[in-house]
Amino acid sequence: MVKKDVFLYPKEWVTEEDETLADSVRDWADKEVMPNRQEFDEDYEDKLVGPAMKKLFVEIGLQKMVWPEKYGGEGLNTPAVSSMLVRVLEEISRADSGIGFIFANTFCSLLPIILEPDINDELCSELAPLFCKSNDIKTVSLILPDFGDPEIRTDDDFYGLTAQVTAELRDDGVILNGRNVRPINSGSTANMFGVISSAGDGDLLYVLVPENTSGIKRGKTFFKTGLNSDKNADLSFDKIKLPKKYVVWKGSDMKVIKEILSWKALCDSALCVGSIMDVYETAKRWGTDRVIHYDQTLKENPLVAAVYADVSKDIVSSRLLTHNLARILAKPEIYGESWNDDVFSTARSISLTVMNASCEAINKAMETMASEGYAREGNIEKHWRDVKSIKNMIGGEIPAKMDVTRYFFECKNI
Amino acid sequence: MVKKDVFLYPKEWVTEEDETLADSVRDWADKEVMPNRQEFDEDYEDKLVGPAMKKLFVEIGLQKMVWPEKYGGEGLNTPAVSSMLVRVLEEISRADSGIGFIFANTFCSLLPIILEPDINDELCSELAPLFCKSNDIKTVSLILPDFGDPEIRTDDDFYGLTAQVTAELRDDGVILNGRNVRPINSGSTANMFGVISSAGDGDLLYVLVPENTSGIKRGKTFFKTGLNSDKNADLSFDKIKLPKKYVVWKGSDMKVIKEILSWKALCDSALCVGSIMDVYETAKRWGTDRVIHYDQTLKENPLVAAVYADVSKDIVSSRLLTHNLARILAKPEIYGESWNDDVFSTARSISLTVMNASCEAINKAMETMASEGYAREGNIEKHWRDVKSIKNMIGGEIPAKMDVTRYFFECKNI
Amino acid sequence: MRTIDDFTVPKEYEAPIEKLLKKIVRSLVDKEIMPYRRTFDEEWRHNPRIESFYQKLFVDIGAQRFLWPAEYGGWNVGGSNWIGTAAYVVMEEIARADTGLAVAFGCGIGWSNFMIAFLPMRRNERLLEEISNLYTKSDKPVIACMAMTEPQGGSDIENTEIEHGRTIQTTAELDGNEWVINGHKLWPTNSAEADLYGVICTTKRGSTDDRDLAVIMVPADKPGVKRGEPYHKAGMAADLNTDIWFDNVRVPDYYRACGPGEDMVFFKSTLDNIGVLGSISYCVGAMKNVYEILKEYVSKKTYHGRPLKENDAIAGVLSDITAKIEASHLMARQFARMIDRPDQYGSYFSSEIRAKSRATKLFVCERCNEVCSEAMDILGIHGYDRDHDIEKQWRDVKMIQLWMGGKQICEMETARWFYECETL
Amino acid sequence: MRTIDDFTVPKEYEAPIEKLLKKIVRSLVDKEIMPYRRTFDEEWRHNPRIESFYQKLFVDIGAQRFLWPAEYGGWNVGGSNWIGTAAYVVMEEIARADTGLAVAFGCGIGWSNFMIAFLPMRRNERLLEEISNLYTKSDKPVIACMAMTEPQGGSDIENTEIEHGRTIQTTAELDGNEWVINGHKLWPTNSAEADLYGVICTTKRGSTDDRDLAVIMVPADKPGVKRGEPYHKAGMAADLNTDIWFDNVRVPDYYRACGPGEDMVFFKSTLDNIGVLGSISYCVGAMKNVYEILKEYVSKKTYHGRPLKENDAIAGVLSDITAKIEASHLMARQFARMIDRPDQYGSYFSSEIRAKSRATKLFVCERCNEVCSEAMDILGIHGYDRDHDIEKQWRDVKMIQLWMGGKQICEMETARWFYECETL
Repeated sequence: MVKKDVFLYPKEWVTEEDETLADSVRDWADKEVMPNRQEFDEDYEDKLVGPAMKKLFVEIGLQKMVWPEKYGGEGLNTPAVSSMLVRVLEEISRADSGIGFIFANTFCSLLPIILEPDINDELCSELAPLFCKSNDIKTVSLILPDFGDPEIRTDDDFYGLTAQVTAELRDDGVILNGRNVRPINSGSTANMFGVISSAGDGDLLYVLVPENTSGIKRGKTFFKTGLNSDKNADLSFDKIKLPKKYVVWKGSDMKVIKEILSWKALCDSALCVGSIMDVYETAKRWGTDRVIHYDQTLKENPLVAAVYADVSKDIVSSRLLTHNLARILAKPEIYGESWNDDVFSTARSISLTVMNASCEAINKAMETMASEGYAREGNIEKHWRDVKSIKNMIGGEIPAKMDVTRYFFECKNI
Repeated sequence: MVKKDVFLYPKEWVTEEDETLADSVRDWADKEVMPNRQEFDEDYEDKLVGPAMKKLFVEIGLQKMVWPEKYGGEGLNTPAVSSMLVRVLEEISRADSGIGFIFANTFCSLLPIILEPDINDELCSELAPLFCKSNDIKTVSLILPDFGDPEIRTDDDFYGLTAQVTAELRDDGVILNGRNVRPINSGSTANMFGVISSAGDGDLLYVLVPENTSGIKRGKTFFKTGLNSDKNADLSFDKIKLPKKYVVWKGSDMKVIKEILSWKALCDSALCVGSIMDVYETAKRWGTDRVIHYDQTLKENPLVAAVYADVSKDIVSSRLLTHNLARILAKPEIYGESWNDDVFSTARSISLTVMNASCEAINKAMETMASEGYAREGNIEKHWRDVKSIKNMIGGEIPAKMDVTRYFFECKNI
Repeated sequence: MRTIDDFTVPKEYEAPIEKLLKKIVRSLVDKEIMPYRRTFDEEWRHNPRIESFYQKLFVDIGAQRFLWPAEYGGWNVGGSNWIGTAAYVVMEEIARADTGLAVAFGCGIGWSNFMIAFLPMRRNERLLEEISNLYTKSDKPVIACMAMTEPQGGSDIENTEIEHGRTIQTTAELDGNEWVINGHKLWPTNSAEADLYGVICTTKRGSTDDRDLAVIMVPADKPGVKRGEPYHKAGMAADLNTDIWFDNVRVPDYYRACGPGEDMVFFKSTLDNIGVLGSISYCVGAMKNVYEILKEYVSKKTYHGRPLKENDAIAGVLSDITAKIEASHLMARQFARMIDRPDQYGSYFSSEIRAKSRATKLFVCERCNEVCSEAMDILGIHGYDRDHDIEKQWRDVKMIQLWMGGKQICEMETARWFYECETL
Repeated sequence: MRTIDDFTVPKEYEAPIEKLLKKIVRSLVDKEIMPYRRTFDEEWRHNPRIESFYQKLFVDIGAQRFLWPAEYGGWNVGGSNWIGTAAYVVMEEIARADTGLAVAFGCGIGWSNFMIAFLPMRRNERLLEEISNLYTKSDKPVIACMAMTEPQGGSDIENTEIEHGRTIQTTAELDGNEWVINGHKLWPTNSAEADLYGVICTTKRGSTDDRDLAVIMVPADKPGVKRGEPYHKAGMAADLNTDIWFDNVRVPDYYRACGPGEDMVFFKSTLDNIGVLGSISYCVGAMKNVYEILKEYVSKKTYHGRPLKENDAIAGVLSDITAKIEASHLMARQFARMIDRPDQYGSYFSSEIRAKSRATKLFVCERCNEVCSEAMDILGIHGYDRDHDIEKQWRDVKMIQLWMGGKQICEMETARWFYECETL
């Protein structure tokens, strides 16, 4: 097994507690996922994923940690949680990115109510028990703006993208509407939905929607490229009605969306890093055991070694960049708030760089393994599918690129 | 002018003194180079480069700074100098990478005698006055192993590369021999040469060679792609004889070579970052002033904006990675010594990543400027040539890649 | 409206029945495969729809009679000077729907018959007659499989120029008038369902003499042939790969394809000519399919209130994709032509054709991976669902790059010829 | 030993005199340019060697009589159905030595005569006769220049499908039987040394009516024509670019090339056909030169005690380079063929040919930049010195990608046709 610091990272920024937690997540992964992870992909009956997740979410207690202490959580609800988050997601993703993806998006969806200094006391006191006291897995499904569809809506709500849900604010509450709504994660299973919706007057809303709200319909879990531990499905919101307290945020300045996306960029990057570190382990084992030309160890072949260099470079950079982003988010007093344009653009930039480098690294590692790179049993192709899926869930490469340029080149219309 | 922190970097690691020095280098660049930098490239008679360099090296005093205090320097000769180095090289390279390249390689050549804790007192006391008391520019030319040439030597001295110079150690000194020797920098002008040579018995030597040693012949300054403030020429060493004290290091463990290359990786990366930050400024100005489609600002065109996103991403990552490498070198107690294989491979990895990203960023920025990207007056094509030249001086991309893989994949023969 | 037929076809290279072939195959796959291909991934152990497709294509349309010499009941297309182009076109059309099916088709009917019948060497009439009858007289699909890769050695077996069969572990010993075969092969296309194996083996382990390499035909129903369960892969579920073990399998001596020395030529040609022609046709077929799906998506979905394709940045990606398809298609068509016309381009056994075939595979596979990946990225959060089939093509085509020794052997073969390298 | 002639030539597309042309031009450049090209960069203000080369190529060998109709003293190659291929071959050979010279040649004799003489529209006999005499009767090189780009507007002028000349600031007003021209152009090839300018101007500023675009011939010695000093560039020093100002320049009314509407067709064809054919030929010529230089270097210099080319990792890069050259060359030859045979591929004024020409330029330029860059990286610390000429090609070829509206317009033209975009 690869030592956790073969690829250097700024250890000064990671606390001992962070490392201890990461170690226990690594133990969990080795015990609960690694032995049969090839089967996680087709675990349609949830015989493997659910029990493993439960150990991580409930027993190790990830889902409780990020809630404020006063509401029963463990108080890791400050920006400084970022480095812990990275180490933990690295370790989860090493074994199964899909599980990490569910946790990451759940965390990002809850951010606007749990993160210091802007704690939403009303919702925390209502919702914290659900996550902190339950013995079941609790997740939130994130619903972001998407490309428009002429048969539904094509409004320009978020820099050219269209909110998938519309909101009507009334005195006594809010009414949400949407069909063919595509969540980022957990459409089939989530206990709550974090929904960006459009009020139609230029304002956007971020609404937390409990699963039992009447009028929500979930589609069939669909087959997808990767992240298969996450069960996703399209949704429809048919005039669902919620009390006003669930409207976490309303505004035209995109603040909450940018905050969520900055943190999501961190989580996505960490997931990618975890994946490629495992790919590195597998490729190294293969390159060491495999013999070509009768007596040459595969990894000693210069052409293969050149490919390994590309893989290594991508991991070195991706890991460092991800930990830097964690630091940037951890220290708003030095680097600014997560929703500030410079931090938001930097976060989007880093996540794009890390995702692309990760896709490339896995792609190349596969190429040194011949058909084994393509077989499920080779344990590489799953990462290849998972990381590509994480990249897809950024919501289109071009919109993400525009988020980068908008700040650095001070553009107004892109 | 771009603010120095438009592209975020870990400010916590850069001291106020570092920033102050960087600010004065920026002033120098704005005053001494920027107004006529297009002419620096063809300044064959040294009417511009020399005077500007003198201000930087002597008046601002860069060449004195890195020497130990007790020998007349300013005592910035600890590993912690790395962040200052990065900020200073960024600022120099923004104006002219060639000048930064000379300083960087001079510093790297001197490292083995000046850097705490391994100060070479004998040579420091002899050489420090030359650099600290002189009113002239003082530089060292670095001579590293290269590909072999069947007409000269093809021995495998440094992981497949061949030392360009051979050394014969005698009781009374050392004799160096070499023809068609290609230095990394300053072959025409250096006051001293830092030479990796082969003793033929498996040992390599690092020898500092004063320019006035008899038997040294300099070839004609040759034309090259970029870095034209640096005047380079091939050399021959015809049985030159030196006292033993100039043999700074001898061994078979490559320690000093790796130390030099790790620091050179840092300097090269910082130079690239300085260049691309200036390219960013220029491209942004162009994209803001230029109008297409009658009334569209160029930068608001989505296709151009997508290219700008790639440029921005490359700068975001390159700068962060470079500052991380500075930190890794600054803190051997956390990350290990610069010649350790993990640090050496990480340094080579980061410099390759940064160089490639920088070449790519400039290449793409050029593509948004049509013919202006290609004209000298556009102030972009010089960076394009300079950065590509810096990459060439890494000594071949494949050998550099092998340096990365050797550690991460534990290879023995590549 | 522009369609996949608007990529440039070199008119001078068109095969006489090319348009007709295209039409027949396209209409078959549009009906039989397109509506169902999304389910193939879950049916990787057994897929009844594929069997029905084979029946239609191989038997009803008659593809398995296509190549054979007329004297053995075939249509003699294998002997025409447009066989390369015709085969290319058919495989590209199938690959548009499913590259796994295309390779199963290509390997299933392509190599064995074509090679034995038409290679300009000793014609093994007795074997030819037996095999041709198998194909031309059967009313069931006949599936062949070329078994080369072994558990160790990377691409050593495919690396004939350097290894000359030295690392082959599967042995053939002559015992009277029978070959006795022992060994373990894995991964070949159709391995889990073939009726007939062409087994690459050695008559002398460790030998670097080309004459010791043997290609021996082994019917799947011979005693001692054992095969494993299909592998579970990233994609390309329609091609069933598995392990095959040969445990003292006995076949008549004339089941050796051509004989000492010539078997090596046969084997090389399988890789350099047919193998590459197939690989690039699958890539181009998949890319063209990606183009048509993508075009529909970018014409419908909106960004800034207008169709995606009207956004300059997205159009930029679309055009890079297009240029890559155009280039790959032209390069592929040129290669098919070079197979068709040895009078113009030299024997297809030459080191030149080998090098160029590998350069072509190297280049086209790489572009194909890029095209599928870039297209997937355009789709955003819909890129990873089965509904758009682009993710399917992305998963499927990676395999093409990896097989036949993968990317590295393409690089070595190319460099060896163009730079006269001697030790790669 | 393999040479640059071993890249695949589609035999079916070879021009009748192709081999002869290649031989003549190659021997001329090997003698006149190759030994001296390293000095061109420092001679960017004035280069006497180029003048002598022009004299030999244009006059002594007769290249400037090559294209013209026989009735005007030319050799009528412009009217043959292999003009595209022949022109391609000549330009590729010159570009192998120096792309700057190749573009100076291509623009110098290529566009004006070919267009006016052979476009299937109103033939402007009076102008044709005058210009043809200029070329066929002169014993000095005659250099033409197409002046299109202006200080503002990016690639708007080249973006004819969207802008229809709307942004052109250079005006032509009819005053009696004379055109009066006013405006400022910059950057065109040969601008600092041309004898004859083809000026893209508008008869009505801001108009989007194609009929208001005019191509008017302006001899350089007319009063009111003023030009600047040559630009100092990253490379391509042999092509002298500068500013040209037209200050109430008067020419006879029949100096307008073809007339309203037809001038736009003429202009588009200059870009889509000749411009692209030239651009890709220069790229391929440069790449082939990189191949031959690189091959020598990697055969000589050593790594791990053996020639660089015997190191698998370096061979991997060599083969990527090779595959890119092979692909680019084939794509280029196909495009030349499409110019030669409108009977097979449709009129070269069609939107299809425009789109495909841009896709080809986009693709080939990109590969060319990569090839030069990768080759330079292999050379290590020798990559950046003038001695190996690869750094020269690297610097030079970037220009090809940037001109004629650059990369973006290629992307837009490609996407527009293949995806039916309407507003790009």
